[in-house]
Amino acid sequence: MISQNLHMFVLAAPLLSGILVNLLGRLSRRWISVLTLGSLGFSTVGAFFVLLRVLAKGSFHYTVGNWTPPYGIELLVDPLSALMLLLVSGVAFLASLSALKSVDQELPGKQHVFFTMYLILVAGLLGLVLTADAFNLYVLLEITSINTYGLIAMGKGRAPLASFNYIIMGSIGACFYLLGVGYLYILTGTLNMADIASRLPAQGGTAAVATAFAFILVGLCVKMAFFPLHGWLPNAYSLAPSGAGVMIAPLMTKVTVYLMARVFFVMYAPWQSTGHQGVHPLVVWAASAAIIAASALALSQKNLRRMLTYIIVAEVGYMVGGIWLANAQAITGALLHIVNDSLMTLCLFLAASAIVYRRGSLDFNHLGGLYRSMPLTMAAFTVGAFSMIGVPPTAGFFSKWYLILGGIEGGHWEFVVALLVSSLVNAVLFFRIIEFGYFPTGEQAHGHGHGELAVQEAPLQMVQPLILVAVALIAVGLGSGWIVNDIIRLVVPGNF
Amino acid sequence: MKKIALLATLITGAILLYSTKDFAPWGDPHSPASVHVSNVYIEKSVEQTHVPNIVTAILGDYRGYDTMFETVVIFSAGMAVIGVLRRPKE
Amino acid sequence: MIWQLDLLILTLVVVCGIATITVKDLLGASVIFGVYSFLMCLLWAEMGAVDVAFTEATVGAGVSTVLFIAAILRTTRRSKD
Amino acid sequence: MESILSEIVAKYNYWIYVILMMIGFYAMIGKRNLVKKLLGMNIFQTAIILFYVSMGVKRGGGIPIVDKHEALLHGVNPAHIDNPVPHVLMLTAIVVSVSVTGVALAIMQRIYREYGTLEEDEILEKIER
Amino acid sequence: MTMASSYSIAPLVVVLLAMLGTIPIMLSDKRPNLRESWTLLVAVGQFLLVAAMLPKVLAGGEYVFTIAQVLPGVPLQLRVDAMGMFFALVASFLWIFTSIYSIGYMRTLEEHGQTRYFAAFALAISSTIGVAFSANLLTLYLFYEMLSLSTYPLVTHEQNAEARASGRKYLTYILGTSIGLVLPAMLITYSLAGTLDFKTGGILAGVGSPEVLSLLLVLFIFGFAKAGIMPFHGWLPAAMVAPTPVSSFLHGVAVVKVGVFSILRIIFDIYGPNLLFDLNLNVVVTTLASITILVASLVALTQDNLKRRLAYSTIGQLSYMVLGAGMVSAAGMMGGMLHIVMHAFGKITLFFCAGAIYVASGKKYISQMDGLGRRMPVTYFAFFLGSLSIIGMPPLGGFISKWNLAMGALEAGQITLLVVLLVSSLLNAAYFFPIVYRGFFAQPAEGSSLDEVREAPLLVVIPLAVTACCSVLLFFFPNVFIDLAKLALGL
Amino acid sequence: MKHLQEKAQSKPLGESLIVQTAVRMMIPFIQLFGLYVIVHGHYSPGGGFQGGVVLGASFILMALAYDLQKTFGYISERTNAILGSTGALIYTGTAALCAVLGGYFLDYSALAKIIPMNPIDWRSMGIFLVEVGVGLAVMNIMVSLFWDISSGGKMDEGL
Repeated sequence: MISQNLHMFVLAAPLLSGILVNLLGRLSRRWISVLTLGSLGFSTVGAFFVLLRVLAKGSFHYTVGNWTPPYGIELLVDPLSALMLLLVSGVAFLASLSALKSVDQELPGKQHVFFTMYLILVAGLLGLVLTADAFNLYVLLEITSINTYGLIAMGKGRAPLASFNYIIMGSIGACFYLLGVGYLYILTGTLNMADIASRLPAQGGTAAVATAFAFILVGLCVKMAFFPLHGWLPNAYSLAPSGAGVMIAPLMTKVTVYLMARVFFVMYAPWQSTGHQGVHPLVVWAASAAIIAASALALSQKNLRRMLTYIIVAEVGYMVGGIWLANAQAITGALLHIVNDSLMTLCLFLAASAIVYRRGSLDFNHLGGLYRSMPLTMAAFTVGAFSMIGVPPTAGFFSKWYLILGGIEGGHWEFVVALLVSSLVNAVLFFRIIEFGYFPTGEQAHGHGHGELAVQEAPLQMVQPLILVAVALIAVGLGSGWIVNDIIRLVVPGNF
Repeated sequence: MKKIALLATLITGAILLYSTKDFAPWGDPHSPASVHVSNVYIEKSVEQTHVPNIVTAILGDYRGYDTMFETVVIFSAGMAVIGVLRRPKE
Repeated sequence: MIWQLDLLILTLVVVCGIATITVKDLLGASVIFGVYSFLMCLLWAEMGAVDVAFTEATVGAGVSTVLFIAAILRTTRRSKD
Repeated sequence: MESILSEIVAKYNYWIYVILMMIGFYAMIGKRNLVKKLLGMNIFQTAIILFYVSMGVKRGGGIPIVDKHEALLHGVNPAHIDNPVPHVLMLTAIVVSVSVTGVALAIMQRIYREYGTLEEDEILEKIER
Repeated sequence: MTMASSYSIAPLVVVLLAMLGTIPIMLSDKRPNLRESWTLLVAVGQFLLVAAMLPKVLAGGEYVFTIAQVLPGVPLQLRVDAMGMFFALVASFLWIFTSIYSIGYMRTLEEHGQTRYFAAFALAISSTIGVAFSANLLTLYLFYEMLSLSTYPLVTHEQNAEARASGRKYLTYILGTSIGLVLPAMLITYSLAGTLDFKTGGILAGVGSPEVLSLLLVLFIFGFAKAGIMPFHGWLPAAMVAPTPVSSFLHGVAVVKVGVFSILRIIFDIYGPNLLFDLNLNVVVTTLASITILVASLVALTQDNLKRRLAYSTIGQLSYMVLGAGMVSAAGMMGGMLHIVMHAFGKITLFFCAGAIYVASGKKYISQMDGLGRRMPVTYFAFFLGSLSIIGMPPLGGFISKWNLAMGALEAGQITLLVVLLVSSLLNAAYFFPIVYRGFFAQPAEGSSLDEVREAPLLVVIPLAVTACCSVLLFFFPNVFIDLAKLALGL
Repeated sequence: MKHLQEKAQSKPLGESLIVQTAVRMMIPFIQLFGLYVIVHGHYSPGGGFQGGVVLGASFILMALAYDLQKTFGYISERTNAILGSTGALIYTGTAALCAVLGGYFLDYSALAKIIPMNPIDWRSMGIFLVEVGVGLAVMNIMVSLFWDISSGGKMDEGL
């Protein structure tokens, strides 16, 4: 029974300990780190075993409360969701190591509130990964959003304003999604995704179904900051406290993309394949435009974290385009990219957080001589940057490979070009940073050497996860053949 | 800006309204929404949970998972407001 | 279900909705929003959704409005649009 | 013309919901005042709730509370009870909406503390300065 | 032909040796002697390991090692075949002398950041060997990129504004072309052929239309910008801001040859000479190469900065190798391959000499070097030998490769190419001899005194003397390389 | 408009004897009603949310009629936080407990292993249990929301 419920414990651990952090965390600072690391560590290990079990015994359906599926809320544990489970909990675990340190510095006296929200956010993300119920998805989406609003607004200066804009945009997205679900419900009478999918083809190609999907997908696009709807993201992510940024930035958009893939595979594609004209080429074009535009915007930034947020927007374009190309290669690429991009973003944001911890700022002109003063951080940053650019054997190369192959296969050359252009732009962006870090700035460079710039690495607790992620990036890159063959290929639906 | 907003609003509204033409007539007891899952709740919930208020039965049990997260949403909101607004005591 | 009543409330709801977003005084707008919520709650009660109506009465017309008013009193009631 | 009219009459609830939704949506994206945006958000959400509640209505249906003993003995005819599922969903949605409103109002106060105004354009002006 | 290929971890060890060598080098930051011992140890060890694999390869065998199966049909795989061995032997052998030279050079000039320098150097050589031992295009691409990135700190070693600008230019060219041209070309190749393995005779025969294949070839040739085919040569003169050992080894041997080597791999093992010939693509290759040879030689004439002149000379010489491959005649291809070795030894000598002159006198410009040869006879004599080899005079190694190239041109019946070879050899002579002449016979300019100039330190002079001697020896004993080239070309 | 606002801020809201007396008399009834709504949620409209909000509203009303300090006398900031967390913990804990006891997540009938009872009755009981949790959480969070928003986080007088 334990093994059958294991994924629920993976979810419940951060949820319960999140609430406990609020109770006990105010008593002592020690409880916070014990509970946070303990629960997330447990979740990571648990998720790993869930993945092993799914790979060994196949995917399974789980109904909360022991009701038969359309009546109770169904959860789906398949290789992909198990992988995402591991990804979310693992990333959250690593991020929390760094967050524990930076929150002490940035938000003294509010640690317990911060980590309550942090853990509940993780639980919400884990729930999103598992759910197979359209309305449950909405509730969980709101959980993650509301905690994100709170976490971001805890930042300084303009952060509340950014968070407010995020609330407005996020609410629009959520409302659209809810409307779409309502339309589907009125047409089919059920909220279970698989059940909806089985009853939709009977509806035929009515305008109502199309509208429902349009609203669901637009809603998700707002939440994932797909290009023309991305306005809220750069400010929100760059102004958040660094402890929140390290977790939100890698996970939020990626999980939403995963949800879009779920909606696409489970509900949209079966309906669409019953003979209605698809909008696929349109979305792929939009994704290509998104990639190019976001890359161009990233070029004009003067702050490391802001630059990274625009790259996130571009990466969302990668994944959306990959999914909507709707051939096996591209979908493989998109799903692999979800994993890779989370890790890359985590790596870069952890590095940014470590730099902020020591330097206090991420403006480009404050980055001088970083390779000298924070060698380990910058080494890991470099690995993350290479992965973003797509240099083998880091992970980023391989997902890009599949995406481009998918683009070639689907005949969408604009997507191929967009990906290549964005790789080039990323190369420019990151080498600019590397150059800033490598060359000392004015006052640091006296004469020839700059030996006086002492090594001043961030605390071990921030560097450790960074090194781990950097290693993971290379390991995932080398193991991408395995991930694709044994996990992702299993979940790409057969009709692609 | 306002014109664009108005335009977007009108388009959204028009799409939503146009698609209502495919819905079953309002109040139809035989619409898909009324015959697929919900009727089973109505017929079976008392038997299965001994709760006469069907809404409570669904809320607390059939879709209790939703409700759990709903509680957590409220809880998070409280935390968020404390985190955003409250000033820590000296 | 009395459709005349239904129609009346629906009309009022729309009027209140428009008033809420057009009134320049934020406090006034919040109060009108409270009325709007209350009318909504009537409407739903009349549609048979008693639980929803009850919740809306306590949450929408009650706590939400109070929170709005509290926030406006802490900030400003001035609005340009 | 007549068909459109009958369509309107048959679905006037949907009409009203769409109108309310448009009001709310417009306020969210068109208005510059933060409180107005939030009021718009609430109107949007109530519009959706109205939509959901409308879909649960059955002609000749009653409220979804039954007599326990009666139900256990004779069963219930679903046609006589309104669809309870949308009600359940909307309870959740209402709670979500008030939570978001609460958080937004708190954040709004922080913004006011920072900039001394709730008008978006004035805030942007202050940021640029 | 039959090849005994054996699964062995040896190639990985060779590649990893230098890569892991960076760790002790970094750790002994504060103890220069220890650090440099590590460097030398790794260099010698690497050469011995490579040499140990030589007999089996000469006997027609191969070593194979798969690191990971990363893409369907495309593993990360190392394979030591004749062609890879050919290149690895040169590179690892010359690294030993470069290390010695570096130690002398860096110590004499008291450069900063020496630890970083040696670490990056080790990484670069590791990537070079990786390129040589790659079993497929993806693996080659991986090490190619690694090489680009690990040489960045070397190019920008000075860390001043000029270095920054050059570094930027370097990366723009190298990364821009590899991401913008090679990557899509590789993807198209994969989607056409379903594999990226290097196979004698090519993998592209029978797939794709001639137009696509032509486009692909152009993408590849320009994409491997390290080979300096014009117009993607601009990075090489810019990269000359690097310390001289870097220029000599990386921009005389490793980096540029990696570019050429990659192009040769493409021509021999992806396209295959036959396909190239059938599609008339060899004309494309030879034309591009000829233009580069002539233009680069002409530009070299105008350069006053010694290192820049050598850089342009390198650009021209690199295209000889591509030209040879493009001739698709046995002797031509053989000449192209051999020129890799001959040019490597010749050019590294010249660069070493330029560095020695700078160390001893601080002079960078040819016009300031009048009469310097009499103060530094060993250096100048080595320079003379090196330039003779590059020009292609007997009894130096360069003659063998040029002779083969000329034979190849005749064999292919392309008299134009023969003319190009002859003209460019004359130009080579024209830009090298004045340097030697002025060094020995011209009088120093008024007001400048050369009295205090002495021969550079021993650690600098010995390597250049050795490489110069090697150039001579290669004329008499080129057999190992000829055998390897024959094996690689399947002759 | 400006001086209206100043006036509103200078004088605490509704500080009048009539209001205060009326509120003082109403509050017990409101709270009783709130409890009734929670407990009677099985049989009539209402449940944890509605009851919780009503209970919270009683404190809000008190804070409006008097000031925040008065409410702290009934429910301190600390108690509020603890109760709120406890409420959420009751729900999630029950859910997890069901799974720990060998049932599915949120399968209340698994609780029969602790107190043997008819599984169907346990479902009814479980619903009650979580409603109480919801009620507690909602009440305290509503109060806390009002405290923070009406005092700008300072927890002083309030409006």
